[in-house]
Amino acid sequence: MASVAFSKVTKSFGEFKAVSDVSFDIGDGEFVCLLGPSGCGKTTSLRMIAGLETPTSGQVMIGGEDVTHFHPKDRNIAMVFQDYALYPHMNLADNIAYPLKVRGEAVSKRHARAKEVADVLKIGHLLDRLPSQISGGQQQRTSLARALVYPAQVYLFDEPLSNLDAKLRLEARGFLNHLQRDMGMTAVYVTHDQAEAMALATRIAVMDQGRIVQYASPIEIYRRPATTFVANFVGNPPMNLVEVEATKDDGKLQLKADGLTIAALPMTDAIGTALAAGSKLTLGIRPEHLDVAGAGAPNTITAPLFANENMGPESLVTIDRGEGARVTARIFTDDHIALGETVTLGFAADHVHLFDSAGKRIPEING
Amino acid sequence: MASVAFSKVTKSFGEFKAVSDVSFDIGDGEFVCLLGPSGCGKTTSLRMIAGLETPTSGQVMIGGEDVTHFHPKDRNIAMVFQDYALYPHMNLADNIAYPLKVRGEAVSKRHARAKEVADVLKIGHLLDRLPSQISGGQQQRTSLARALVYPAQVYLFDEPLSNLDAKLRLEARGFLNHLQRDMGMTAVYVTHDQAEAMALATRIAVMDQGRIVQYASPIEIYRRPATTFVANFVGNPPMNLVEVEATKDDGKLQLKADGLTIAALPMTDAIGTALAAGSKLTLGIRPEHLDVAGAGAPNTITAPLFANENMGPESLVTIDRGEGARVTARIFTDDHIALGETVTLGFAADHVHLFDSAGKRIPEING
Amino acid sequence: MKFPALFGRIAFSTLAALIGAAFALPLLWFLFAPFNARAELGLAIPDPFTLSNFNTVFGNGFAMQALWNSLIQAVGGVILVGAAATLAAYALSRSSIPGKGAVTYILLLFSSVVSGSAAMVPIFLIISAAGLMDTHLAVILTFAGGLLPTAMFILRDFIDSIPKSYEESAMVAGASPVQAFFDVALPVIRPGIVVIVVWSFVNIWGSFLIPFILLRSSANMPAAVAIYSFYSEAGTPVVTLLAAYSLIYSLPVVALYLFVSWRFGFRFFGGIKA
Amino acid sequence: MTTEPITTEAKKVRNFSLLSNRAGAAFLTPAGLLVSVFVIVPFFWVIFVSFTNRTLLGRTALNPEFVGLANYLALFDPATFFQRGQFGFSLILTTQFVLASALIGQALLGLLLAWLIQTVPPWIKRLTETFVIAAWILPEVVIGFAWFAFLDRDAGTLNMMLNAIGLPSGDFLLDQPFWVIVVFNTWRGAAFSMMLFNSAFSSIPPSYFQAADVAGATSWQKFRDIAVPLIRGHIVTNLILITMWTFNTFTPFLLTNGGPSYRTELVSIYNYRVAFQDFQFGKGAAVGVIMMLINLAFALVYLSIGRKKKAPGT
Amino acid sequence: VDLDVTCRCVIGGVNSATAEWIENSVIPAFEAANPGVNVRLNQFGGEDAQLTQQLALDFSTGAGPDVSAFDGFLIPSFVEGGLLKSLDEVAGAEVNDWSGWDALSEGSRALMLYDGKYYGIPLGTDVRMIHTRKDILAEAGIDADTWQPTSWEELLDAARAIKAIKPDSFPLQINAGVAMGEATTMQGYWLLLLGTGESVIDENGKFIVESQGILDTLNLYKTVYVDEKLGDQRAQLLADGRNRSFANFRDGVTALLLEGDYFYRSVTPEGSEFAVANRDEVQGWAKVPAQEPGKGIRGQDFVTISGGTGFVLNPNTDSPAEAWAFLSFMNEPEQLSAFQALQPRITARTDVEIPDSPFLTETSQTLLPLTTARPNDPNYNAVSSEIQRMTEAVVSGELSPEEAMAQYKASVTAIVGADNVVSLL
Ligand SMILES: Nc1ncnc2c1ncn2[C@@H]1O[C@H](COP(=O)(O)OP(=O)(O)OP(=O)(O)O)[C@@H](O)[C@H]1O
Ligand SMILES: Nc1ncnc2c1ncn2[C@@H]1O[C@H](COP(=O)(O)OP(=O)(O)OP(=O)(O)O)[C@@H](O)[C@H]1O
Ligand SMILES: [Mg+2]
Ligand SMILES: [Mg+2]
Repeated sequence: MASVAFSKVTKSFGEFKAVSDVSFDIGDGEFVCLLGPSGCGKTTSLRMIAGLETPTSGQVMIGGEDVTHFHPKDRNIAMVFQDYALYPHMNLADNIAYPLKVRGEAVSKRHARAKEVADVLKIGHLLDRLPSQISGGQQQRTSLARALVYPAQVYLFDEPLSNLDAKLRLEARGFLNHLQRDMGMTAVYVTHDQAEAMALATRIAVMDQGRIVQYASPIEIYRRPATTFVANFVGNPPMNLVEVEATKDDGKLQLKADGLTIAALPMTDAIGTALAAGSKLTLGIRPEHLDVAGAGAPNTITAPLFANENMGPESLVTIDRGEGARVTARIFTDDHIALGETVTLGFAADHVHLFDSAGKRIPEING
Repeated sequence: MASVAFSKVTKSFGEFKAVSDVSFDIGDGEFVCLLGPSGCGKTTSLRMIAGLETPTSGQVMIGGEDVTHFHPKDRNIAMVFQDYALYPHMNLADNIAYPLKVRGEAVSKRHARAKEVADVLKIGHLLDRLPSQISGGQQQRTSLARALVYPAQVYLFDEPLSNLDAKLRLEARGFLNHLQRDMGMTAVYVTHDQAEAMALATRIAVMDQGRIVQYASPIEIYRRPATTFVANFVGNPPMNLVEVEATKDDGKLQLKADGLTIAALPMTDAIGTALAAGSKLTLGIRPEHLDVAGAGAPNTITAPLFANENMGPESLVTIDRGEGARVTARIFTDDHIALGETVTLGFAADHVHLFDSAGKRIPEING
Repeated sequence: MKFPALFGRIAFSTLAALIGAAFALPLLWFLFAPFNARAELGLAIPDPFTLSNFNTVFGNGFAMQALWNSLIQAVGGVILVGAAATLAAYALSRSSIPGKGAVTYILLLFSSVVSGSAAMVPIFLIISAAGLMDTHLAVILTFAGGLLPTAMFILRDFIDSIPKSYEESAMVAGASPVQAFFDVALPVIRPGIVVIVVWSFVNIWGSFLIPFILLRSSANMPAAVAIYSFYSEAGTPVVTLLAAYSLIYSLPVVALYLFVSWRFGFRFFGGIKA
Repeated sequence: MTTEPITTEAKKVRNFSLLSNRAGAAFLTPAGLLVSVFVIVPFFWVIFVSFTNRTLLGRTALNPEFVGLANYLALFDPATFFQRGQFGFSLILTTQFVLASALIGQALLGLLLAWLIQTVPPWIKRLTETFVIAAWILPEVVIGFAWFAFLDRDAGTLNMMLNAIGLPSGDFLLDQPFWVIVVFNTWRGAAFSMMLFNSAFSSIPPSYFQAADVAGATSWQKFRDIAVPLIRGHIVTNLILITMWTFNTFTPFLLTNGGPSYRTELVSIYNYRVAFQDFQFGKGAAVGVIMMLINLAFALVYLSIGRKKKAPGT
Repeated sequence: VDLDVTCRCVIGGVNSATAEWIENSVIPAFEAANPGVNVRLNQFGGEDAQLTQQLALDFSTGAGPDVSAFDGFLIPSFVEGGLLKSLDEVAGAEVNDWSGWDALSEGSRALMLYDGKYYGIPLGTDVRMIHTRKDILAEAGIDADTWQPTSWEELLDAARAIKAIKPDSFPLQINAGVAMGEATTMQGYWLLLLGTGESVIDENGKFIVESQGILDTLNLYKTVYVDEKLGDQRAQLLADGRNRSFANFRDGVTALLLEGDYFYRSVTPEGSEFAVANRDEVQGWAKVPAQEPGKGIRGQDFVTISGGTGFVLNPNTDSPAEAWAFLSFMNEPEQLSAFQALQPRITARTDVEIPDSPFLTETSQTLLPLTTARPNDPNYNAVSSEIQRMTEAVVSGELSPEEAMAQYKASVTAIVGADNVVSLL
């Protein structure tokens, strides 16, 4: 196992900068998720660690060594691909043992090792099948086995679960979580599924347009998203963001928006600085912190109902504030909620997030 | 809009029966999801409604008319394909307007209508792009627009969202939900994602190996799954199933399993019948009905911890009872739960499901 | 470690470039000879540079007419092969006609006999019986028949690799099978058809034997035959004219290839596999 | 299901397919007619004539006699079979020619080229491709002549180059005619294999190769372990086509006329000589039929190899 | 009435003269004289053998041009195949009344004669000789103007003398091999064979398949190409060998070349590809000697052989009268004179002058009396191919003359049957 670091790494494709001046450190034994929307540069970053792309500028370090220009085969890494990249013409044993084959191991030895790993991953009984003859979940574990069959310094995962159906994804996620705790491997894991990142990572790097916008632990990212972008990306459904007009009134902060009633908030220095830059702030409330409220409650948002989806143990109630601005509440109840045409959702003041006009988080008084 | 019905429909491919003797009714304006694991015959059923497969035996009715041997074009249906099947050589406008073209509409009229639908779906500004020049989510909406551009009797969807990423999927799902309430269309929707089915359907047909195992409303399926198969398929994470040894003791039902403590349950006739067939029952508890409990609580399951995933507003705690038998609790808390090596999960007796040795649900006393 | 990776890439590039150069070598002569007043088989920079050979060739009415004839026959043949092969390959791929799998293989084998000189006589007799001797149509039909098995073989594999959902969605939308074919399938198959078109054009354009057996009047002869007019009775080639005419004669196929690869991309899109 | 399926009585139940059998038949008609008239009829004519002594000129031109297997027996006459200018000789020659120029030459070179151009800079790829394809598409009369000039002993481009690097001139057409036509045919036909394999390679997901990169494989290992096994279907098709084409190719005739002294008389050239220089149609037809049987044998071998290797585990 | 005429000639091609003659002279004149008849010329661009194929196929299906150029030696095989009919059968008895027949020399009339019937009108004939490079002979100390070998040995001696001073040259060219086609038989093998007093066919019409003459001829080839390298072996073996032999002559590599008058007429004139510079000075000719004086056929000291071409009528022509009218018209003296103006050659008719060509006048006067015609045999064509193969086997050094002759014997026997061959050994 080894640490990984990016130092001012930029990768351009022609004019286009897929990754811009990114620096970060991944400690030995850490499990870091790269999280971000499609096209934000996650895969490109991962591939630079693997050596499948060469940075336009900057250095990539593994275990303290500058490997920027090393060939992938000389980096001693293991990688799991989104499409698994299992070789359809080899049976599972040969697939799993392939890295050992190219390392020149004898047939008997490498098959023994493949069996060992496969047993751990509960696919030991399938070794003579072809990839096309096993299920998606088993394929996923095979590709994992191929990565684990030899001792690598760093394990790289490029959306390894995104091709699995919901149930298998959950199962595989649990398995990876377990593995990480057991092996203490250094891993970099690319995903655009925030639930996966939350469940697996020791730290998450949220990326947007080739840059890292927040690099912190899952809880931190969930509780204190650094920007509206992060807030909107993490959480399922994501945080509701409401544009508000802020005024300082009587030493308190007054927020105004259509359908919104909210008690005045205490002023802080940070809010003052933010207000100086512009009076349009963004109010954020996570869906799970909203509930159906009576019309007269103190902190509420009211708008016509857009969708009301019951999904067993929970319901999603969405209201439409017009022009695509929707607010969703996630309510933990296993019964259908009867609602009228117009719905009022209530929240507690201490669950409120505030962002300045540039979308940056305004720190809480106690934050 | 029209109703749809299958009457004793069987479809064989050679020896293999992809769909076996299936009958069901879909009322006018209903939104029915076909839910089931891969290969269970969902797509085949849908294609028989569309006329893209001909049943080996049985009848398919649309709007009360026997259409079993009608050509697809004579059925007046609309269908969204899993791979979208957008024509790569036509721009979006032509793609969307194609059904109108084959209906002989004038160019100007059909383009006006395409624009109308595209605007509703927020792709109006892309109409002169080719499918290869737009994102996956936009492709999905284009294929939806093509289905919505003309008034069809029945709308068919074959896993239309499975190629989208989590965020887009959520968004598109909300959109479909809204559309359904607006248009009141008759729709048959194939998916293997239970969350999608739960969120969208008025009724769900759960399929397994070419047969329908339960056909009921989402809430009913969530609350009273007809078999262990359904119980295990619906819910995220799915219901925990624990094999128990049942004995009648003192007019009460005693259940025994490793690590399980449970108070004796009242006997019912149904339980008596089930016991007569075999003493191995299956106990089912949904993850959201489990919580971390003290070691001495009445109804508990105890086993070593397997995984502990915090995901922001909720945590999944999984314990491993050996041989792959895991039990997961879904706990709504936004903090990391500190746990020891061994964990005890508690539940309330009235959240317990019971299945007989053949996997069939044993009705509750009050059910 | 930095270097091996780079070296590998350089070695690959060099090797590829060398092979490319080796392929170009035999053709170099053609770039020089036509511009030489007096060409030898040797490679010589034209000195003095002259276009007189081209003047002579352009002044040769028979040779020019022959190019036009080649064009008529090649274009006619290509259209027929393209259309018939597309329809047939589509049927072989999409319909459930029994035994369709074996058909193309068998035809392919039959065509291996017929492409040899052994079958020239029956083909002559057939064309003669049909009263088509010495017509462009005779050449066009014969080529179409001979090229079709391979064209169908290539195109069927290509169509097999295209998702059926294109046509299915068209039919669900209300299109008849014929509409679905023309509106949707045909445009999607086009890259495959393009390959067939180039391939059959090249075949017809360069072929000597069939037009030779089936045509009589010099007014109908294609360039492949006409080029022999630059040989004497004893086979004495007028090298310079031959080279000039060869160059002119080659241009259409090269132009077609360049056009097609620029406009559509000339490659077997994942098609053709057993 | 326990109920009898007889309930679906004999009403005309047609299973839906994208193209109904009737439309399919209509689609097949134009090609079917052309192929019947210009391939199938001549095919049977050739078989029929191979049992007669039909000639173009002389007494048996208009009144050929049925001679049974005489033509075949004459071709396989053990006394002369292996003599130069006899059928057996050209058959062996052709087999060597197919092995060397189609299987080793075209297929291997095409494979190598296709592999190389996956990774080289686009302009090299474009240029190399263009030259290779030019060799394939130029009319055969033209390239026949080009090669003639290329190989000329006195002033040919090849000898000029050899001299330039201090090697003596070679009289290739006279001394090494067989290898000349092998190289020639390789040059002429490599483009097809290259394009086919190129498309085959690009149909392999790049992640397969990247996974191998990460696992530590060298370029050769990737080629051997991943690329080649994955395009086996394409290889079989390619071998069937190029074997057939090479077996039937007549183009080397333009270079050597089958000589000197039969050293390049391939079966197709032998066939031409028998049918069109000696005007013995019956015998020529017999040659044609045997050529087809050999093609058939090749095709079956390839197909069975292609199938067999796929078999394990299935 | 429409008439089609085919010749192996293309305007702008190498046989331009014939094509121009027919197109610009014969057709306009004929059409003027016969209103209502349209004549179209098909200019055939392929090889001789290919024209043969076409005509055979066409005649067998009742198609083909009404009037066609035709090589005399093919007449028997066409007639035997039922593909050709005599002129009077096609166009009626008045054919025999044509005034031109009397103007044809005996020898040239035979060119289109088979079984006593005329199948066409001969256009011209040719003779074969040794073409010499006087400048080279002079260099080797031979008086080129008077040099006339009287035996094979003298011919070889001259070649050896040249080889001695120019070791890289190939002084002597006697055609051999398959690539040369009919030129091997007519300009090479047969010309030599006649010098041994034999021919390809004996007086009973049987093919001679074993004889001392064959062996001697093959041995001469062996001497020239294998043992002493007096000739350019490559030129006999390579596909374009005949051109190489012409180029050798042009370049002075070859000084003695056995060819027909065609070589002088068409190959070496100024402006052609193989033009010999300063031709009037440096190019001469000599008679082909017999093996020994008096040993030649019919006891001759010198030998030569003639072939000839003419035009025939399609047996299935729709308008036989017009076709015949055209055929005879083109063979009237005015038209033949017009042809001579374009390209002088030896005509079949004695009443047509060869204008202004001392070479043709001289050679035809000297050699026509000595000449021999090819036999009228339907199998000649196939046997000729075997002759080419036999010579090739020898000049390539692959087979000894004896072995080559044995193979020849086997092949010819297979073609014509054991009854039609004879051995003189
Ligand atoms: N080889 C390439 N050439 C040009 N542009 C590229 C290349 N590879 C990636 N890009 C561009 O770089 C950007 C980042 O790509 P990258 O694959 O890293 O995104 P990602 O974050 O992995 O997205 P996804 O979630 O869709 O996989 C994208 O806009 C992509 O179009
Ligand atoms: N044309 C066919 N020929 C043979 N078998 C078929 C054919 N189409 C489907 N099947 C088989 O029928 C079964 C049901 O297929 P179907 O496509 O309906 O499954 P599905 O429920 O849609 O699965 P998925 O979720 O993977 O799409 C599968 O086992 C499949 O292999
Ligand atoms: Mg990616
Ligand atoms: Mg499906």
